[in-house]
Formats: sequence, structure tokens, C-alpha cells
Amino acid sequence: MGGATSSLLRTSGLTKRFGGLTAVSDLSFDLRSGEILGLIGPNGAGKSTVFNLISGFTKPTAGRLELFGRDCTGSSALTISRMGLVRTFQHGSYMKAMTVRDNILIGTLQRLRGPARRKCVAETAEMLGLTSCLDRIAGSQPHGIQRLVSIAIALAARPRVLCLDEPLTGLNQTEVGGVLGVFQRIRNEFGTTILLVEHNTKAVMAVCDRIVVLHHGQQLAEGPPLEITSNADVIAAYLGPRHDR
Amino acid sequence: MRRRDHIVWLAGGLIAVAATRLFQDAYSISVVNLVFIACLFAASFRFVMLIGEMSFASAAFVGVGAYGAGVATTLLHWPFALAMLVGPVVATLVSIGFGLIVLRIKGPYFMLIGFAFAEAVQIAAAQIQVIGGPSGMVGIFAPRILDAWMQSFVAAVVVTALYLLYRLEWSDFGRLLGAIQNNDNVARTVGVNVLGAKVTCFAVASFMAGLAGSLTAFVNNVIAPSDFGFMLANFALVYVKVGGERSLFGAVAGATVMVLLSSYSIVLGASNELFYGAAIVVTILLMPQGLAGLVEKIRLRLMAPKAVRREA
Amino acid sequence: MSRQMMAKPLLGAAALMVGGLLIGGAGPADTIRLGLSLPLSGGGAIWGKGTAWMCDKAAAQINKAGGVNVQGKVYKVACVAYDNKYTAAGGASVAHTLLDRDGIKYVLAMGTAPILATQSLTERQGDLLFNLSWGKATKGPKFPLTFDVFNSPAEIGPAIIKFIAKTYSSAKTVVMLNVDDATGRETEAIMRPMWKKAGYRVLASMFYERGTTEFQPTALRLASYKADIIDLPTLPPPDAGKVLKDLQTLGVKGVKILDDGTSASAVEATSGRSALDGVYMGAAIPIDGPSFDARQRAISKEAKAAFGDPVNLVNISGYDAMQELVAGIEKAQSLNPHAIAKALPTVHFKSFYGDVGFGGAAAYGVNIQPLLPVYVTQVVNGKLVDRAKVAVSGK
Amino acid sequence: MMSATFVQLVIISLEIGSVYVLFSLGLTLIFGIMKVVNFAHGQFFAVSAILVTILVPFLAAHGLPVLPAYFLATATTVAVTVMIGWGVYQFGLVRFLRDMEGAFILTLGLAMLSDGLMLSIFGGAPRPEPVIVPGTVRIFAVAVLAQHVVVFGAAVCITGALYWSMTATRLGKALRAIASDHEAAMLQGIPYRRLSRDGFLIATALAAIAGALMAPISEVTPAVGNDYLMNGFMAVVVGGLGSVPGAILGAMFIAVIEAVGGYYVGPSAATMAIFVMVIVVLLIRPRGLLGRA
Repeated sequence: MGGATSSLLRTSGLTKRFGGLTAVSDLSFDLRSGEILGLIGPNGAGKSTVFNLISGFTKPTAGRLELFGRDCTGSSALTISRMGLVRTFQHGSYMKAMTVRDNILIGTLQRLRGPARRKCVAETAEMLGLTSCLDRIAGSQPHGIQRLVSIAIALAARPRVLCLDEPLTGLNQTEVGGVLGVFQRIRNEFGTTILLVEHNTKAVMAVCDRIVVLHHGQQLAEGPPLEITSNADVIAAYLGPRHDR
Repeated sequence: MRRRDHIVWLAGGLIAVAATRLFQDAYSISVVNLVFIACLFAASFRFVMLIGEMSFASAAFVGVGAYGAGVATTLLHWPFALAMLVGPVVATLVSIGFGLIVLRIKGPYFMLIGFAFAEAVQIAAAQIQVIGGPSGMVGIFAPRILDAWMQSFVAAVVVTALYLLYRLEWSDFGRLLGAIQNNDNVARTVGVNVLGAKVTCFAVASFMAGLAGSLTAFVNNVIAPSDFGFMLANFALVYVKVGGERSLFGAVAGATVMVLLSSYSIVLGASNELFYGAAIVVTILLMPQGLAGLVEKIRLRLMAPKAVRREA
Repeated sequence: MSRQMMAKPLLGAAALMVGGLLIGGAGPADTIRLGLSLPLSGGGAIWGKGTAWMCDKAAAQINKAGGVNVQGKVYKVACVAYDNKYTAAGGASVAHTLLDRDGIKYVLAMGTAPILATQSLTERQGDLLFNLSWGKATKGPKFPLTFDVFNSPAEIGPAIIKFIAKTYSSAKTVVMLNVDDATGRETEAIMRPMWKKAGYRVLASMFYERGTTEFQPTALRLASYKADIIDLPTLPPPDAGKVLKDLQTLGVKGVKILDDGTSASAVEATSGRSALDGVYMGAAIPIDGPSFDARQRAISKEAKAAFGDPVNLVNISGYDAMQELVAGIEKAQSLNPHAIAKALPTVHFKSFYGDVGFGGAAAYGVNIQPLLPVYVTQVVNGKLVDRAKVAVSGK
Repeated sequence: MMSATFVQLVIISLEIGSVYVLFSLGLTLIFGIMKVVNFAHGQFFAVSAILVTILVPFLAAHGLPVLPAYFLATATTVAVTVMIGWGVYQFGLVRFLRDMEGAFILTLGLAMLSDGLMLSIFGGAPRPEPVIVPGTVRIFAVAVLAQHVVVFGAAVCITGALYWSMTATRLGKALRAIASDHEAAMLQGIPYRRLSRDGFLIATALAAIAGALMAPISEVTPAVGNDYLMNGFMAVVVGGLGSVPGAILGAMFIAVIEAVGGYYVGPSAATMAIFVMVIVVLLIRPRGLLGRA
């Protein structure tokens, strides 16, 4: 698998209802190999639910989820992560009480054995610029480092698809720039496909190849950044009158 | 673990086992045995705490270990080594089945289901007449050749078991357990079988609890269901907390101190419960991080430059 | 987490361990000590405390009367009581402390599980054990250094059944309820065959877990058999009280027996007076009755003030064990447990009940049982009334 | 005959259930608010029961009729027990809010300490129980102790009052907010520490009231609280920790097993069945029947 345009992840009619509330409704989109896809939408648009659905943490009420060409509807989080889709969580996707080194090590456990693990930890840390703080306790590090640690753990598993849930929250301008650079390097060096959920629209516009816009659990638009910024529905629902911010 | 750690363990273990030769009178020997067994049980209890859970079911696994030794020795007349191991092995198997079901539950629910399990096993054991019913089993003796060496044998078994637990804790598996305690979802998202890891941890701890039970049976020669109620696990938690749960040595120190305290407090007759309870309350209030926390504090105090000390 | 700091806690622990072992030790050389392994905490504490108090009472009397004379040397006596928590493990700890640390050679132990643990040491190490358990499993020729101190169901049962047969000739059926522990199981194993042998039909024999708080379903089930006799051999007073109260509410008639019931007042505390009325007891002491004198009544009064219960079959064992021991020592003129054990079956000693000798070969195969009288009593308006005093045969 | 037994078992279940409800309410409240398991809950119960058995005869001896004596004794007892609870909270538990291990050990130590203290102060003998409401009542031709009816009524009233105050009063709403998400509650300016103290004291008062109510029908010894504790644990765990309706449901669940099992299979098997059924329920609903995820 894996031609430049082949689809790694495909949802068709994905729907999730909690009691009377429909969190995600009839969502269909493709994640193509090698791209960085942005998933945006205002608060409560159902982004996190989508993430939980495609990573197997929640089961869909209806619809179909296809991963690497296989039907994965209803598969467990473990199965999906073992197939090569790794996600982070919005609130702290790392282990506070452990060292940065041990944090990253957890990402290697399933895939590697023996000394290869240590090597992978070093490489991953190097790539994200975490080498100097490997022996510090993760919880004591600045917020920006903690975000990177979360990404590093996921990356250490060398996923084919990396799903990042708001990885830029709480970072300052400089840090955001650095992390965006990291995304691109991840894609370029490891060929990892990235699905990015973000609030920071500007950053999403800058880094993503394509964007899917969610609104009230429904798919509002899909397309390259330029197209999205000019989409009337999106402007009305999400970007607001000042879409050039 | 680094090479140095292995050497320290080897030396420390040898010293600990050799030190048991200093105790030759029957009473000291009995206390030394109790201390070592309590250390093992506390370490076993703490091993489950690595994944952030408290397993009061472990009292039942100590019981399974003890009854394994009892049945193998007095009913089946199996050789000693087999009798030592049959209980722990059965405890491990049972714990795998039990763990696969209940380790999906977390926190207070897991803790209280452990209580229920310990109670249920205790009542069940009392119903089975072959193993002595509520009266329990008598005459569980180690081979005569061990008579003069029992305390050293117990020490050797316990030190070896502690060493294995320590190695596991400082292995990548141990780090995984820490990660599960911290944030099990992260482990799950990078492809780790979290339930499998938890069950493995539980099974290892239950093997060690069973081993503590086997040793108990051979040391006391007599066992009864009432010995293995949930209070036993309560005490293991006390040992771990009094010593300090952050390190295996905390559990060991806590078990040692509290068993000595309880052996001493026997002489208080009716006031022993009062005294022991007060000791627990005072310790947990004055040393929330346990003895290990206290040692750490003193160490920092001694090592800190004056300026820092003034600040503190 | 620092891995290098392991040495310090280890060293500290070792120091504590050595320190702990140095504490304690032997008493004065001219004192004969009787070790007591008793439940002093939890639900059984009342028994343990009473027994310890009665032992002290006997020791005080013996010392006041001049102590014990062994080959011209005069010894004082004393009791040393530790808490066995009613468990085997607790019993083992106490046994080690009494025998190995304190160097005591004579022990009175209460509760089947602790006794088993104690006995495995005493018989091996050559110490004397006074056995305070309801069952038979720990008594007999296999245990040459173990002696009984009180009437257990093997003695009480026949006396009660004989009395019931005489008094209620039309009664034919029995239901039994026992606590589900060693005491209950062993007692049931003695009592059930006895009822059968006497020609009664045992319709059901049930057990309940210690710590049960609600007895209404059990009472309902007991009532459903409509048996002539409801036998509750081993129920502790509060449990007996609840069962009797619930039976009364259900309007159950039947003859109710607490074979091992030791104290009317303790049961009445929970049952209330009317539910206890007419109930028979096999182990209570009708201290106000004609069988006892002012001296005994005074002790009972003192006991009641000290720990809340009058003298009863169990706590008198503390008194009698000390008297048995002293009589054995004086007869053997030796402190050696083997010599004492040899002498004991032939001695007479000053039991709380009066002068008694040993027998029991019929029940246990050896003469290890002091031939104490069995009092069958009935509770009438809150008072114990003597219904029969049966001397245990001395074969 | 069959139906008479059925009625009897229903009534027994309700009686037993009301006893367990009274005991469990405090446990579940403490868990909901402080996220700790109170091992010493039974000791508050026992202290209260013992004090009532002392105070009622004392007051009666001073000429008070039995009912006023009982009410006065209960009020005094609850006050004393709550004061003890305040001390326990202020000097101990306050350091272990949301720390299940620490709080568990502290309360375990306290339970042992207080067992020892009570034994040496009050002795181990069962205390004579005051007769407050004598006699029996007939319900559907089944005789029931009047005192049991009182306990049942009290359980209904107390549970209703607690439920009402949790949903309608400001304190109750704040306590519920804390129970569901203490961080969010704190962000909204709810003083967590003060309220968790209040919650603990309410729970202590509930234990004390339960002890006073049970004194006339249960045994009264220092050890009595420990006997109720295990079934109390099982009730709150089955119902869902922290949930008041859950505690009621859980208590009834345990009571029905105890009554029906005790009658048809025997008491020992019923005790065993309780533990097994609790395990089974938790396997199907890991957070109890009414617990929230």
C-alpha cells in the first residue's frame, strides 16, 4: 500500500450519538498517504469525538471506518494503535511523574526489543530537540516541552498515521513555529501521515495540505486551505467576519 | 539496573541471609521469619500499587499459597520444593483469571472487589472439610534438614524474590507499569496491551503473595482460613505506607518496623490493638511519605547548603 | 527516585530488628508463670479478658496462701496474658512469645485455631498446654502434654440431652444452628450424633458466618421446621440474643437450648428479658443457686464489676488452669512439664467449683478431663435457675 | 403458605435493607465528596450505639420517660459523635482529601485505636439495650418488631431528607458539584475544604443516628461497627460509590440476597452469595448499578 494518493484512513457515514445528542453525524472523509490533514471546527463541533472514533476509544453508532484498506469499524483502541494509528490527547498525553526518557521509551515498547529501544529514544529526542532534558521529570518541564514529550511518545511508536489532538494549545508564537517545523520534518523524514485537530486556525492554514471543517457534528467543507478560507459556509459558521486574522 | 546495583544486591542479600545466623533462639528465629515474610508480602502488595491499584485480594493469594503448601505436604506428601511452589503457581493461575476480569475496573471499585474476593475465598476455604474447614491444617513441616536453617532459608527465598521484583520494577516492564499508573491511555495509544500488562503485574505479585503464604505455612506449621482475611492485606498496605511506597526498600523497612512493633506490642496484652492502631495513626500523620520520606528529608537537610536550609 | 540510598533503610531496619529482639525476657526466677493465649481484642475480647482476670484471681489467692512448695523451695505464681486475636497466626505469635521468649513452660490457650498453633509447639518442645476449646480434635492420647480445663460439649451434651429427655418426653425433633467456625463445626460434630443416639430426629443443622448482623431469615428458616427443640450450641451471646428475639417475634414455641451459653445477662442484653425466658443453658453458672457459697458469689460480683460479665464456664478456666497447674506441680514436686503431666491425672485440685479429680478416658481415651459438675440451668425472669447438676462420670 | 413466606421475606428484606441503608449513606457521602473510603465509619456507629445504651438508663433513672430520654440521649450522642468526627477531620483526614491510600490507612489505624479504647472504657460485654418502642406490629398478618418499623420509617425519612437536601439546598448542591467534579467546583468558587468538612460531619452524624436507631435492635458491643462495615462497603459498591440512590439500591440488593438466600439456602451460603453477587454485578457494571463513569 501507500502510493502518494492512496487513502490510509477513510470514514464513511460515521455517526456517534450519546443518548439524544448527536455528536458526529454522517462524517465521510479521506486521509491520504503522506499528507497533513487539518480537522477544525468551533468548540463542541465534535472534533474530539471524531478522534475517539477513529482511534477506537469510542464505538460509532453508525457508519464505517476503514484503516489501511481494512474495515476497522468497532475495533479496539489496542488493535487500531497496533495497526499503526497513534493519537495524542488534548489534556496531557504523557506521564507526569516519569522522566522524559522513560516517557519516550513507552512509545517504543510494542515495536522494539532490547538496545534498539534506547536508540529509538535517542533519535526521537534528537528530532524534537528534547535531548538536553531526557533525564528530567516530565511534569516539571515547561509547557512547551511537555507538548513535545507527548508528540515524542507517539512518534517513538513510528506510526503510519499520527493523530494530534490540539498539540499547540498553550504554546507561544515561537514555540508554535518550532512545533510546526517538527510536523513537517516528521512527515518528510518518516513519511508519517498526520491528522491534526487544532484551534489555532492560522497554524493549521500554514501547515496543512488539506482541511476538513466540522460544525455541529457535521462536515461543513473539505479542501485545501485557500479553498477553505474562501468557502462561504465556513466563513459564516466558523471563521467569522474577520477571516484574515 | 546498573552493574553496581546487582553487586549491591548480591552483597546485601548475602549479608541479610548471613545475619539470620546471629539469631539462634527460637523466639528470635520466629520473629525474623515473620519479618522476612512480611517484607515479601509488602513488596508484593506494592508491586500492584505500581499500576496504581490496591489489591486486597492478595490476602486470599497468601492463603492459596499457604494451603497449597499444606495440602501438598500433609495430604499429598509431595517433596518440599514442589510443596513450596504449588501454592504460588495456583495463586498465579487464579490471579490471571481473576485479573483478566476485574482489572478492567479501577480505583476504589477494584479495591472493594478485592475485599469481596478475600472474604469469599476465606468463607469458601472454611467450607471445605478436606482441608480442615474452619479449623485449618496442622503439621505442615519443612524437612528436618532445614530445622536449624529455616530462618536462613526464609531469608534467602525472600531476598531472591525481592531482587526479582526490584529487577522487574527497574526494567522497561516496570516503567510500563509506572506509565499505566500515570496515564494508561497513552500506553494504549502506542500499541501496548494495557490489560495484559496489568494482569502480568497482578500475576507476578500474586505469585509472590503465594510464596509468602507457602513460607507462612512452613514457619507456623498451622494455618487456618481466619489467618487470611482482608486484615492481612490491610497490614500489607500499612507496611508499604509506613515505609514509604516510592521505593521497594520503603516497603521492606515498613514491614520490618511494623512487625517488630507488633511482636513487641504483644506484651501489652489487651492494649496491643490500641497501641498498634495509635502507631499507625501517628506514623501516617507525622510521616505522610513514610520512613523513606523521612530519610530523604534528613538527607536533603544534611546535604543542603545553609542558605537553602534557612529558606526551608 | 534514588537507587543508591538503599543501604540506609536496610541498616536502620537491621538495627531496629536487633533492638526489638533484645526487649522483653524472663521474669523473676522464683515465680511460676502460666502463659495465657487469649483473644483480647475483637468480639472475643470479653472471654479473654475474663479468663485473664480469673487467672489473676487464682494467682493472688495462691500467693496469699503461701505460694507453691516444690522440694522445699517456695514459688510465687503469676499469669501472663497475650492477645492471640483468635487466629492461628496470632496463636503462633503468642506461643513463640510465651514459650520461646519469656521461657514459660505452661500455657492456657483459648480457641481451636490458636490452640492448634500453640499445640504444635508445646507438644514438640515439651511444654504443658491447658486446652480451652469446645472440640475434641486437640485432645487425646496423641497429645500427652495437653489437658482440658473445662466442660466442653462432650460433657455438657449428655447432661442436657438426658435432662431434656426426662423433662420433655414428647419432644422428638431437633434443629441446630451453629456459628461457622472451628468451635461451631467441632461442637456440631459432637452434638448432632448425641441427639441422634438419644433417639431424636435432627431435621436440620445450619451454620452462619461470624460477623452476621441480621438473623431474621435464619430465624424464619429455623421456625419453618417446626421442631420440638431448637438447639443453639455455640452462639455468642449477642447472636443468641438476636436469634431468640427473632424467634419470639415469629412466635416460635419449642424448647430452646444454648448448650454453651455462659451468661444469661449477656444474652439478655440483646434479646430482652421475655425472649430469653425459659431458655436452657449448659455452660452458665447458677451462682446465686444452692450449689455455690458466699466466697464464690463474691468473686463473681467482683468479676462482673471488673469486666462486665459474671463468672462463667469459660472464664473460670483461667482460675482452674492455675489451680490445676499448682496441684500438678505440688504432686509431682517438680517444675518439669513431663513430670507434671504424669502427675495430673491422679491429682485433686481446688477448682472454682470445689475439690475435683481427673477422668475423661471414656470421651478422650485418656484421663485429661477435670471432673467438674455440669449445671443445666433455665432462665426464668432473667434469673438462672438450677434445673440439674450432673456430676461427670470419672471413668 | 407460599405467599405468607413471600410476604415475610419481603418484610425482612425491607427491614434489613433499611438498616444497611442507614449505615451506607454516610459511607457513600464521604466517598462522593472526599474520594476516600472511611474504614472507621463503623466506629462512629458503635460509639453512638454504646452512648445511647448508657444515656437512656441514666436519664430514665433521673425520672425522664423513656421516649424523651431516648430523644435527648440521641441528640447528645449525635453531638458528641460529630465532635469526635470534627476532631478526626481537622487533625487527620483534612490532610488526605482525595488520597485514597493515605485516608484508608489513617482510618484503619483510627478504627483499631478506637476499638482498643472502647474495649478498655466500656468493656467487651454486650450492653443491655433500651426498649424504646416495645412489642410487635402486625403487617399483612406478619408479626414485626415495632422497633424495626421505627427504624424503617426513620430510614425512609432520613434518606428522603438527605435526598431533598442534596438536590434543593445550597449546601447540597455544592456537595454534589464537588462530588461530580471538584476542580470545576473549586473554579466556581466553591470552598472545597470547608464543604468536604461539612460533608464528613454530615456523614458522621448519619452514622451516629444509625447507631442510636440500631441500639435497641442490634447488639451493642465495641466490635459491632466492624460487622456492619463489610456489608456497608458491598452496598455502596454495588449501588455506585458516591451515589445516594445507589446506596439505597445496593443496600436493598444485599438485603434481598441475605433474606432470600438465608431462608432458602442457609445463612452461611447467603453470606458467600453476597460477595459473589457483588463481584458479578461489578463485572457487568464496573461502576455499580447507579455509578457514573
